[in-house]
Amino acid sequence: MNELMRRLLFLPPQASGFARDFDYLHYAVITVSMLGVLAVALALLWFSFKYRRRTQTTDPARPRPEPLTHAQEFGTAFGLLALFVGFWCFGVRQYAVMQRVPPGGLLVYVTAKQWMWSFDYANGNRTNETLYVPTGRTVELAMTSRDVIHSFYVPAFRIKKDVIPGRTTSVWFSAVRPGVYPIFCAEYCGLDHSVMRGRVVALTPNEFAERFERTPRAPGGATHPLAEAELGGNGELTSLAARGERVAAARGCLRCHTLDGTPHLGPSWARLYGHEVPLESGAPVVADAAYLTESMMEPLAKVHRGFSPIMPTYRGILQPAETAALVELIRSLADAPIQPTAPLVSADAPAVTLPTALDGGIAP
Amino acid sequence: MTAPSLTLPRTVEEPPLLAPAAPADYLHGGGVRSWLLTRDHKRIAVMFLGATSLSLLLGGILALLLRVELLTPGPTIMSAGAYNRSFTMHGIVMVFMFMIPAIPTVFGNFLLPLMLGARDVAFPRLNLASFYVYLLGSAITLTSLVAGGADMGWTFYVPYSTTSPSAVANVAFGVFVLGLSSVMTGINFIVTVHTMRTAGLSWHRLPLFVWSLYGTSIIQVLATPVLGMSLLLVAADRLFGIGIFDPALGGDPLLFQHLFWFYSHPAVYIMILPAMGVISEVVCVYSRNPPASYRAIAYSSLGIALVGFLTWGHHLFVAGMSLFDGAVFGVLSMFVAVFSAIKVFTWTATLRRGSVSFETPMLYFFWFMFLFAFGGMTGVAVATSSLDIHWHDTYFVVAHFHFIMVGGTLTAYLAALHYWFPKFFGRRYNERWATIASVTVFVGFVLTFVPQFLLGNAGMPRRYYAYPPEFQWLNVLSTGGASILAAGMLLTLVELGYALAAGPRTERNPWGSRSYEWLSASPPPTENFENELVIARGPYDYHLPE
Amino acid sequence: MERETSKSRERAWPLVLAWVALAVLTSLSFGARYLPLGVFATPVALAIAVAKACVVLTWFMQLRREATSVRLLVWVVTFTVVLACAGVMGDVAFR
Amino acid sequence: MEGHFESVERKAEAAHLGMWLFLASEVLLFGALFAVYSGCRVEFGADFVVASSHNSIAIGTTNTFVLVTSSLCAALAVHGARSGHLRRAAALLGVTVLFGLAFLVLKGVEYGEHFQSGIFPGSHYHYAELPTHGANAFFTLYYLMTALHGLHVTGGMLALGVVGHRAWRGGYSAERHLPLELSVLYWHLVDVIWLFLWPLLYLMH
Repeated sequence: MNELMRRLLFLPPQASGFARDFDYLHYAVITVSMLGVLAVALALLWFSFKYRRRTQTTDPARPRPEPLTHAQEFGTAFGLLALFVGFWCFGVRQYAVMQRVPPGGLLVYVTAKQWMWSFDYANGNRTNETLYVPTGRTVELAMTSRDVIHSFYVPAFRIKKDVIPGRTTSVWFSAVRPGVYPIFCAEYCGLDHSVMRGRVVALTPNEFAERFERTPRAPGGATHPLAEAELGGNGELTSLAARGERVAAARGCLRCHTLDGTPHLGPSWARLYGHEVPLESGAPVVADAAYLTESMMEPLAKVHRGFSPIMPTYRGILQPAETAALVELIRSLADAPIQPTAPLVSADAPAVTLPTALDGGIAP
Repeated sequence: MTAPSLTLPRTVEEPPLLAPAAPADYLHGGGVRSWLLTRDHKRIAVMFLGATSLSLLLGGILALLLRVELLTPGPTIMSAGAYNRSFTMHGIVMVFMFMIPAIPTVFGNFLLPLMLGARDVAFPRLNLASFYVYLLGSAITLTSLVAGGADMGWTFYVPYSTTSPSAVANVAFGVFVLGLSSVMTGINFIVTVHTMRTAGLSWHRLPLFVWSLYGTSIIQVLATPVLGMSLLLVAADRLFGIGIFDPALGGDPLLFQHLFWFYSHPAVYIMILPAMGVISEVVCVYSRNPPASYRAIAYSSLGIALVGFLTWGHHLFVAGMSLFDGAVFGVLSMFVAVFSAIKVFTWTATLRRGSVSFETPMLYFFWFMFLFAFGGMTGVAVATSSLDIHWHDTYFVVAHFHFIMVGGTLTAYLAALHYWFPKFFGRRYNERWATIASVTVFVGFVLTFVPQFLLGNAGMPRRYYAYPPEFQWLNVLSTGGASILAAGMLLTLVELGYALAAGPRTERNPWGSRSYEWLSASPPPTENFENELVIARGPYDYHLPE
Repeated sequence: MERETSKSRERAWPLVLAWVALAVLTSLSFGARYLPLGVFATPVALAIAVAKACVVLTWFMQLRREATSVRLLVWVVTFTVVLACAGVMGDVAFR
Repeated sequence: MEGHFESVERKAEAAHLGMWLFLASEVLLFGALFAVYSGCRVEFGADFVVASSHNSIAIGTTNTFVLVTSSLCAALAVHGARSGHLRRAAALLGVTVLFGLAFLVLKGVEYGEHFQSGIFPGSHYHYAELPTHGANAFFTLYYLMTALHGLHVTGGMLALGVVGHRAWRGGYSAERHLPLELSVLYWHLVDVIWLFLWPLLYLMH
């Protein structure tokens, strides 16, 4: 039945964990909709046959048909509303499943630019256009764009999410079986929008570990030369977290943040990722890729409680690849040992003044 | 609002029938100058008919070019750049120069005063100004063609639209000016409905077309300025770099999407509400029946106008909007669907115990019902948040809004054109040819867009110049359908053109309608009615002898 | 002609009183600027602005005289603007 | 004179409703900017507060008093016109226009001060004391909103000038002065919008 409906509706294969559930809702909604249309069409046909005009001359005055009663009107309205809201209930539950990324998956950083996808892995690999993932494991994509809005779309996984410059958006999936699945850019992004395509290659966990995780170089795509140049590296491939350390040093992050849990002007990066951060204003947030990116771009938006709002913005200064490297560095420190006696904020933290423009100020 | 008085005698004081040699109707008399400077709502309507038809022609030719390009997976007849510019222009022309203005400015202008028993709209000079502002806006928009075209899509999404190396600013200014024309018409109509109703014409005796125009006008007045401002911001960003939406300057590109859809979702109802009004009139006339529920149709027009403002966020489900907003906008979108569904049921029930005949406008009513119900139900489907993830920005959405906007608005527009043709020009069209054209349009339409639903399911994103080869055969089907649709439209043009030039003269009220616009001569004299009209019955009282 | 005659009998002092009210509210708002209101500063300032707008609408623009439809319009416009702002804020705040 | 309207009252009613609808669409035009402002305010919170304190609260408050008083003059002008004192109405409108001019001059002074310290909108912004994107966004919005409002002030002054001139020349009577009433309605709207711009752009802390 599932297979029949899927083929009838021309849907791609169900290659992700939630694709089948999504499709069941799809079948239900479409079937109910088409039955509704059919009912309207049949009623129209029946009425126009039964009440067709029989004489061409003006027909004599007929009794005025009774208008619909309030009960009929409101009954129809509420019945329909119940049906539609029923769709919504199922839809929004699935929507929430897709929006909330389960923790502990494989994190891959996606950078979109006109008109190419590139993927950065924690071990320092970078591929263009082809995303390698293991089957049966949650894969989280932390995505950002270098230029305009793109949209990451894998029809076989039933996932789609806009990729926005200056922000990190997340999407997740787990591939159910090995295979090659096309990636499309779904948000119009200029001249070569329609050829901004890629593919997801799902490998069995063993094959993935063997072919991909051990070798530092990607099996298919070449390492992007620009990535190294941007990071000021010497060309040798290192893990993304190591690149993050270099970025942190070069961009002056380490002047305020530490990597070992020692408190300083800013929160330490040790044991930060995935933990709850108490905020100066309002409820705590979990430090994920989106929050960390936001904190680099808009540091004053959600200030860690106990720290002065002194961090300048890095928007327009940090490249997307550098942001990814920093996030990966912080993520690699998620379980780092922390000095148990260290107070959250040292009482004698030196008074600081608002720093003036960073090197070169904000982008002109 | 006063309730209809039931105690009044149910008779109508009608003007005497005009003799064939009666004083000239509105079409005759005066030279070109008297047309160009006219304040007569009927002449303005006819000028709008000409202008919006040209827009439809331009948009249609572009659509056909796009479909031809998509015959093969790779380049067919144009480059990727030309394709992007063509679909942008197709969208801009169709949405802002045809769909939004067409029915209100042509049929609304012509019929609103007639349906109210008035001599003209409340502000005739403003009405003429609205026409010239429309021309000016269209001209500015079309200058982008001379400047090499604009390629940002009709949605103007930043930051692409602020960085695109094409004539985006021309289009932004043009659409801003077109919006001004829209606001002017909206204000005029609302004031007209409030102040120009003739004696005895209470709110509950208004023809349903008036209610739908009233709802449309509310949206035009309240939503259009928001779009105008957001487009000015895009233009300003391109010219001076204000950076409000530019991420590199700390701006937020999603803010633009909010503003854009705050107008553009209600704008969907600007397009469809007048169409619903036309359909309400047509179904009653050709089934010789009052609407199954006047209330339901009238108040759901207002409901759509107001709730339509609460649903814009469903265009942002995959745009990185918060889960909270996603849930809220999802459920609100379901509410607005209920109003439309109620209308569908009421129209269907209107045929019951009627006397149904099958002239061309009624055929269009059937096409409308089928296409609108289909398009509307797929609308409910795409409003279901999790399903929208797969469908968003694919051909499924393209097919969905074409079903609503073309299947709904265009068929209603054609129904109106045929139904009120005798009223406009005093001539009859040829029923046989019109029927052939109508069936051709329907078949072509279904064949064009049903394959597009399937393409969307299969995952083909919209605005794709090149596509994977496995999508080809559905695209070929769609292009085939588009050529049949084009043939049907061409046939309509020829058939109505012939009727305009040489159709047989008609009597005052060829369809036996009870609506008030038929109480004046066809075509009406400049003053609309010989004597002041006093209304003593409803517009759908088919149970009374005429 | 009722409209015209009732107008000519009207007195000017309510207008002056309205101006006094506006001046007082403006001073109040100015003073509130220097109070430690914390997160309530903006809501208080906006509430005073709404009060002032009501004064202008009621006495200067004479909304009372206008038809019911105009009063309804004022509500619809207020609602629409608040809605636009709230929808945008809701998204930015919760994402 | 009444055109196709059945009576003077009907014509006045139609004109008033039309004017109010026009004002409604004007409010929504500003409403778009208010929506952008609220979005940015949530996004940049603290930056906005810091940036707003760089606006001259003295000039802002003075301008509020100027506009409120001008509104009183305009309302008194309508009152005068209704009771047949057309000359007095014209003079009051003249005073209103002068207040409007004062408003614009003060605004110009403020713009000048901002320009001197490098506060320009958008990408031209280079104010060293507040290098944040939030401050940049705040001042861009400040310019957009006040410039649009300034355009409306100018338009209102022109309209009041024209009807004031006509009232002085005896073009109106106690019964017929619709353009005067409508122009004054427009002027009041310009005032109302400023009542909201003032706290949003000057009073945060």
